[in-house]
Parts: sequence; structure tokens; C-alpha cells
Amino acid sequence: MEIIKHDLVIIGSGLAGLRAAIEASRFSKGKLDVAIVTKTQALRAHSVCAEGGTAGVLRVEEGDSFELHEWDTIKGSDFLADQDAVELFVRLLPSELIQLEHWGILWSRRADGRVDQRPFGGHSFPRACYAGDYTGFAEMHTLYDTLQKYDNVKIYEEWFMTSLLIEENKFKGITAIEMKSGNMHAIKAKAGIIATGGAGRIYSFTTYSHTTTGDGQAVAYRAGIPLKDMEFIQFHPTGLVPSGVLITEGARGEGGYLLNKEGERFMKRYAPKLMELAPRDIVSRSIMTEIIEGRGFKRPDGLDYVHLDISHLGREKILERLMSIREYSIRLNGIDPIYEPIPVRPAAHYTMGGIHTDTYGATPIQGLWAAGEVACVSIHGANRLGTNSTAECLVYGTLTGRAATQYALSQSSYSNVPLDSIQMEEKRVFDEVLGKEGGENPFEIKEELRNLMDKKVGIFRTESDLKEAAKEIRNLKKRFKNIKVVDKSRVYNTNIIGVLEIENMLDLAEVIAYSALARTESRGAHYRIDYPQRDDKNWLKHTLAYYTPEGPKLDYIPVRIIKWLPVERKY
Amino acid sequence: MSITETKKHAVASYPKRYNLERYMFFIQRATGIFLVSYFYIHIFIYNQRIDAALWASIKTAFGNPTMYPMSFIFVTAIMIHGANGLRLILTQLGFFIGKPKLPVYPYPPSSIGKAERVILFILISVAIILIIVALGEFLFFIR
Amino acid sequence: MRESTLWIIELVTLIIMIITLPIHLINFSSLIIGPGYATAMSYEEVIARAKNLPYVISSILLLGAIIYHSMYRVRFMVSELPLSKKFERLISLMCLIVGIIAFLYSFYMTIVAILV
Amino acid sequence: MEVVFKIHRFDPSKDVSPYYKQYKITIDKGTTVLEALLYIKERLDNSLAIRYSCRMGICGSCGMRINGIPMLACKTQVSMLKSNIILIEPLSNNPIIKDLVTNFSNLFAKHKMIKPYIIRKDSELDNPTREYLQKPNEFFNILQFALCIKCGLCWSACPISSDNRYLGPFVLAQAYRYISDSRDDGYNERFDIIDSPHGCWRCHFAGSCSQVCPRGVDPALAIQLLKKSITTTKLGLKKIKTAAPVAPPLTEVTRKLDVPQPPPRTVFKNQRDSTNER
Repeated sequence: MEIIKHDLVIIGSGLAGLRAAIEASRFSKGKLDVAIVTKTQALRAHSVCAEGGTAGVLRVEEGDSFELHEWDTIKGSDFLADQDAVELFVRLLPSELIQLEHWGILWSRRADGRVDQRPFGGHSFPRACYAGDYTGFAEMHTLYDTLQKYDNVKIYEEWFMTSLLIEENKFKGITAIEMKSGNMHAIKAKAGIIATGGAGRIYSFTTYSHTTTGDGQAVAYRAGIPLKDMEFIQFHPTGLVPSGVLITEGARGEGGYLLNKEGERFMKRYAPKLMELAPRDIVSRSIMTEIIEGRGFKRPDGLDYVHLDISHLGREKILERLMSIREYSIRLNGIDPIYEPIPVRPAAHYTMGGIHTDTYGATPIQGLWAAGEVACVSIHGANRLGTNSTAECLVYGTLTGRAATQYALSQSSYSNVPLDSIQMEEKRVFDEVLGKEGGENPFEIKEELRNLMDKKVGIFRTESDLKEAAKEIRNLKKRFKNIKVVDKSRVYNTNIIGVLEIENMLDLAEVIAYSALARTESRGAHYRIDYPQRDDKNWLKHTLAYYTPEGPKLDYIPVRIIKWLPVERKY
Repeated sequence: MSITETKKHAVASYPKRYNLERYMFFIQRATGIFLVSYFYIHIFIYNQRIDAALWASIKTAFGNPTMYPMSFIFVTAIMIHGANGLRLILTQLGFFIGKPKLPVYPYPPSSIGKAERVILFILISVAIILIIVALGEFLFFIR
Repeated sequence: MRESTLWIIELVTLIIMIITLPIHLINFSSLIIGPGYATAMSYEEVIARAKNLPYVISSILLLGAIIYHSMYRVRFMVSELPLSKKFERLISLMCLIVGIIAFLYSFYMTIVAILV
Repeated sequence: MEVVFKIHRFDPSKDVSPYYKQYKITIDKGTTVLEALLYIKERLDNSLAIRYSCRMGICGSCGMRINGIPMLACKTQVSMLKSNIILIEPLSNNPIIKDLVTNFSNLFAKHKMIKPYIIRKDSELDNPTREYLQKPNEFFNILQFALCIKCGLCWSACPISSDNRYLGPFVLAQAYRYISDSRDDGYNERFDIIDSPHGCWRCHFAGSCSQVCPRGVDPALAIQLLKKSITTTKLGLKKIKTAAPVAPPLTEVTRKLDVPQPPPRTVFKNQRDSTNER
């Protein structure tokens, strides 16, 4: 047990975390003592899996405009986005993209040496800057490399955050397990930024990394911070069957077709204007409709699929712009997309909801910010447009990094951390959880939870399914109390980290099921078969879920609308 | 990773052992150590030539047929070391290793690609021919 | 000295070796193996070769080149072992000293052989 | 298909020396080594320690030696290994933390040493206005090396990596990537570390790094090109490049697109119906 002191602690080393760290170092001119706490190695965050691109208005001369990007985002969000946040976000983006370019990212270029942009789903202008189909990877590594410029940043690799230390609504620090030694440490800080990413691993068929278990959201939730809009889980239309590996939307942006069993471009029935480039919620629902109505290809394990055909794009274009998805489909399925269509099906991809923050990324707790997928500023509303996720990480990394730096510099001294809560946390993890000697295998509970979420809280939801899911999750939580932790060793104990992750996943699954059950309308990614219409009169509001020991307590706040009133959403 | 690419599918097969160049590296190092020791003994002995009596005794010690295998190993080592060394000089100056390019799955590395292999085989073949010639001479002489 | 300087010097020595080593070897091995062997290693012929100026010059060039090449590479091999920085310096210095001694000794003996 | 996994186990808190433990499992065609290991971890032995994350071969966590050759577990199919006993060991040349997990801190520290970021003297770097121009040939010159995921396989395969201070394949590849980036101006600043006794000259071109690289980075190529570039620059045969200029404003519009206009505003600021709640 050791108490470490830092000015600013950033939890998570993905795009948003790294961007925040760079901004903090840059803004304070290297004076601020920054710590990054990450449960993986610094370069292994899930952000590397982002493929398609990052949107931004760069070519005003060619007809793009901030207004248009705002409109696309708001319309894509099914009008649940907070429009002041969208305005801020869109206007800050171009400089972020150019800044990344200056830091060395290899954006794909036009022949004249300028940054190229590709079309993307839901955008009315090709405004997605991209680096082949490994954009997230390129951005992550550029930011990580740029971070090496600064000596004031200390990265705590493979430290698992277990709780936030909050007293009198003020952020004091965090407790974390150092996996290498197995000891619990407290990090005392003036300011904190949570940037731990999404929670999609609670689904079984997903594009998420194994490590994306929503730890930040769950820890904040248990610390009393409300979670916003958790019922909105985006399903990416094209997850590779059967592994769930992401096949980028860029494949459709470059001109790929979605084909059903009859070889028909079925999107003409669902989005006659934008076809395959409709927003993701619409395309996902269309694919699922095709599959349910029997026009998909059958698979014995139930993962029926449709075809994504990019073979007509030509070898050159695929090799240059879609090289990784070609690699994945060859390696995992033995299919070369230059010649054959790729089997795809919708997969859980993004958590629109997250920690409740204001327009600038600040949480209700003083001195604590949240950035990236873990937060819900609400830019994405009910459905995120492709390319806006990496964009959000960059913009909100910068904003929160700067705000937290200002705050930390204005605080003259460290306040004391609550020692008793640290000891309690240490006791909880190492005595209660590590000492568990029940009969259940925790990983089987995880497996059951993930299958349950896929089946009952998927793309199409009904009241009875959601009720059953909520009941089942309660049941799993009960069973979770009776697990057995086999590995009692302290050194690099992945067993206990796994158990703590499952605990987080169970909490979040419950929030998702309850929020979804309460929202009796269909909006964006949340589609209720029993309430298929959008209900602006009753439901143009954000869900807030508060932690209580009995389960989530729901509350609602209005959407901030400053530009456009909701209209019918048609593509 | 080596790959068999048919028209439609490319299926990866995984290597069971490391590449040839890695083994050449160990050979280069072993022959190098041998040649350095040979060289220092060689110059030390050869520099005794001014003393006629001493030289005569050295000649009887090292000039007899039991030392021929040693000479043959020396020739072999120097040929292999030289041939491989020549390849290393050329590749370190940027020849035969290709240029950076767009990687295409299964990502065959160009630095240990065709050109480099060809030059390695040519140089090693020349070395082996010379070794065989030397072997012939030694055998001829022993007979 | 920068490593690249050492490498460029080595490149020069390698070129010298490529030229002089075949001369040395062919000349020598035909003497060993060929018909002239019986006398090639005799005291008279050795001394006669030692006084043949082109042969002496090529030998000295080869000698310098090989000593440089070998010591440069020995230093490489030793510093690949997990050693402390200090010890590594010491090894570099020793390689330099051994090389210089070997060269000076051979050079001296060559001059002596010419004068005999 | 039944396969035996022979896995390296070592827990420093209770084991004196490493040992191998065997697990017999059934695999399908297409099962990757990572999936098999996760099955073992989740069903047979919870205490197995492995690093893994993205399971699609881009995060670089799951590097290990499979039948002696460094590979990414998520990129390797069990059935393709064509062997019934599969030996799983941690990456060599790194200190072992537990089971299959090794310590990478040395590698990342070396990565930091070569200044892996764009170095420029102009104020544009931190106050961006417009992008730097980058021609296709300048782009493809470094693209291959920019794809490095820093998984450490090359370091494990390198026969010289017993030398702890040798920068190693991927670090040098990154050095080449930044030195030859057309936007970079920091050749002289990186020169000291790359041209040191433990820098690029320690490479003897065994080529194993390129053989095992899962992303086609070809570090051996980068290191040879680095040597070539240093040699030719030193001999005065090549000039140090000047950093790329900022793109001029776009005056000629080359693309005419049918771009829709955003609809007119329906709410005006003074009608804001909610305030920033916090």
C-alpha cells in the first residue's frame, strides 16, 4: 500500500487518454506532473482497432461546411444529440486533424500531396480523413510517439483501477492494482480524466477487444456518478462472421455492396437515397430484417449472415485502401475479398452512452472529467455516425486535458485522500474477492451474460425480452457472489482482474437492460418492436442511471436543442 | 510466413524454423572466430621466418600432411565467410534488398526476398565451387 | 569516434581485402599445393619473397586490413555480451591495443626480413 | 481435432523454476491459438496468465513463441501448425513476469530514446494552419515502417538481442521511419543514438525480424536503409533533406460534388429551451 502523488491522473491510454496527456503537457509547458494509469500496455488500447476514418471539415472550398457536418451528426443521432456540444465538436475538429498530421500521422493522400477524404455512412460530404483502413492504429501510434516528447508524463502500465476516491463531491484520486506486483496503490491527484472506452464486451458477437469491459463506467457508476443513455448500443453492420472482427464502414464508403442470398442490393428497400451509406443503425436493422425474413445465408451456429461485396472495386484500390480487412478475411475466413464477398452480420460496436458530462466533458464531480467513448457528452445521441468516435476522442481529449490542467494548476495543495476508503477497497479486493471459494466459474457467468445480452438486448428489443434479461442479470449477479477464484497468487493475477471486470460488466449490463426497458420508443440504435415509432413528445430526453444497491435508479434530463427541431429521419 | 497463393484463396502456413539468413549469421560468426584465431597464429608463426634454424623446425611441424585438413578447413572457412560477407556488404549498402513499398498480405519481406536469396545462392555456389577445387587439390596432393 | 566512421574505414579495409586476399591465397596455395611446394616454404624462397617489394606492399596492406576487420568485429562480438559500460570501453581499448601491437610487430618483422 | 498444448508456466511468487504443463483440448478448423489459450484459461485453468486484447492482430499484445517461433497467438491457426503437440513459450530476450507474460519496459524505453516524433523548428508544428504536403513517393517510402505494432516479435527473434542495450529491430525501424519522413527535420538529433555502438551497426542482417513480423514492416530492410543513409550522408553523397512545406490554400477546386445544403435553422439562440445543467 503506497500513496503516489500526481497533479493529473488520466485513466486509460486510448486515443482520448493520450490526447489529453499530450494536451496537458503542452498546455502547462511540461510543468504538470501527469500520470496515465492503464490496465493494458500503453499501446494496446482498443482504439487501435478503429479502421474507417476521422471526420472533419477540411474542404470548405469544395462545398463542405460546419453547418452541414453538424446537421449530419444531429440527424444521425436521431435528434438526441446535444446541439451545443455538436457545434463545439465540429468546429474544433479540423485543427485536430491537421495537428495530427503535423505530429506525423500518415493520412492517405491525394496525388497532389494533400490529405484525402473518403465518403462515410450518414455524411453528406466525403469528409472522413483516413489512413488506409487502420486509422485508429495510425492515430494511436502517432499520439503515443508524440507523447514521448514530454518527460513529465509517467505511464503506469498494467494498473487496474478499482475505485474512484471522491469526498464531498470532489475528486481526490483513485485506487489501482499494480498487476506486476499485485499490490493495491492509491494515486492522489488534483484532477482526473477518465478515458477508459466503451463497454461492448458484454455482448457476445462484437467488434470490441477483449479488454473493453467498461471499467471506467462501472467504477464511476458505483462511485455515484450517473450514467447517461446507456440503452443506446451501436451495432456495426459489418462484423466478420464468425469472429466478429470489424470490417470497416470504409469498405462501403469506397463503394462496396451489401447483398442478400438472392444477390440483391437490399439496402434500396430501406434507404433508397444513401443505400449502403445510410447510418449504422439503419443498415444494421436492414441486415437483421433480411436475416430474420430468411434472405440471409444460414450458418449452423446461428450466426446467419449477408454478403459484403467489394470485389468490383478492383485489386489496386483494395490493396491500397482496404488492406487490413483483406488480411482479416483471408486469415480468419480464407476468403480473399478481391475475388469473393465477405460474410458479415451486425456486431456490437459502440456505447453511445456513458458517464454523464456537460458540454465540455466535465462530470458532476469537481475535478473529474471524462473523455472519449466512456463519456456521454452527448454528441452521438441515439446513434453515432461512423468516423465521429475517433473524432470525439481527439476533441474531448484536448478539451478535458486543457480544462483539467487549468484546474490542477489552480489548486495549490493536495487534499488528503480518505484513508479508510482505500483500506476498505483493499480489503474488498484482496480479502473478499480474492478469497472467494464458491462453486461457480466466473468466466462461465461472463459467457452466459454475453450470450444473454446478444439474445435479449440486441438490435430488436421487446418488453418481455428486456424484462427477462433484467431478471436474468439479477440472477447472474447473485450467482456471481458464489464464485471461486482459483489463482491466489499476487503476481500478475489475471484471474482476479478478470473477476473484477466481470463485476463491472454485470453492473453495466443491468443499467443497459433497465434503461432500455424504460424507454418505450424507438430512437436511433434503440429499437423496440413494441414501440416502433420515435416519440418526441415523451422521450426527447436523456436517461440518467444512478447507482443504488438494489439496482439502477433512472432519471431524465432534457436535450439541449439550439439549432434544429426534430424532423422525420429519412435517408 | 510463407504463403501458397492460388487464384482465389491465400492460405497462410507458418514457418517451422527460422530463415536461411539467420543460420548464415551463426556460420559467419563461427567462421569469423575461427579465422581470427587462425590469423593471429599465422602471423606469429610466419614472422619467425628470419631465423633459418627456427624456420626449418616450424616447417617440419606445420608442413607435414597431418596439417592439410587444417588448411582445408581454413580455405573452406575463408570462402564461406568471404562469400557471405560480400552479400552482407552489398545489402548493408542497400543493394538487393528492395525498396519500401505498400505491404500486401501475406507480407513477404523484400529484404530477405528473391533478389537477396539469388545473390546469396550465387555467392555461396561460387564459394562451394572454389572449396571443391581446393578439396581436389588437397586430395591430389595427399595421393 | 562515431560508429559510422569506423564502418566506413572497415569498408575500405574490406575493399583492400577483396583485392589482396585472392592474390595472397592463390599465390600461396599454388605454392603449397602446386608443383613448387617442395621449395616454396624453404628458407631461401621465403626470404626471397620477403624482399620482393610488390609482394611486401600487398602483404602489409592485407595485414592492416585483416587486423582492423578482425579487431572491429571482435569488439562487436564482445560488446554484444551483457556487459557494463565501463567494461565495454575497456574491451574497445584492448582491441585497439592488440591490433596496434600485432600490426607493429608484423611490420617490424617485415622490415627486418627485408634487411636480412 | 485433439491437440495437446504444452504451456510454459512460471509464477515467481511460488515456483522456483519454470515448468511446462500440458492441456489436451479439442479444436475446430480455424481456431486460433489465442482462442485455444482462452478456452484453457476460462475452462481448464483460471490461473494461466496471458496478455491479449484485440484478437485481430493489430494491438500487439499476444506475442509468444509457438513451437519455437515468435508469432501472434491471435494470428495463428492451430490446424495450420500441422502438429499435435503445440509448445507455447513466452517471448525470449525479455524478462518473464509470469507464465507467458514478459516485461516490455526496456523496449519502450529504447523506443523513447530515438525521439519517435516529428522534430521541426517552425512554429507551425504546434499551431497548425494547413497540412504539410506529402508526395506519394514520400508517403510510400515510410508507410511500411509506420505499420509497426510494437509487438516485440522481432526483438524475440533477433539473434543479437541478448545485448540488452541494442536498440533492436522495431526501434530502429521507427528511427528510419521518422528520419525519412518528409515532414521531419531532426536527422542530426537522432544521429547520436542511432550511430552509437548499440545502434544500427549492431545489426548483422540475420533477417529473422522480417521473417516473423506479422505486419509486413520488414525491420531488416529499414535497418539496412538506415545504414545506407548514414553511410552516404557521411560520405557526402546525399544531402540531408529539408522538411516539407505547408500546403498552399486550395484555389482551384478540382472536385465538383453534388453537396446538399443543411436545412435552415428552426431554433434560434434566444429560444434556447434548456440551460447547461451541471
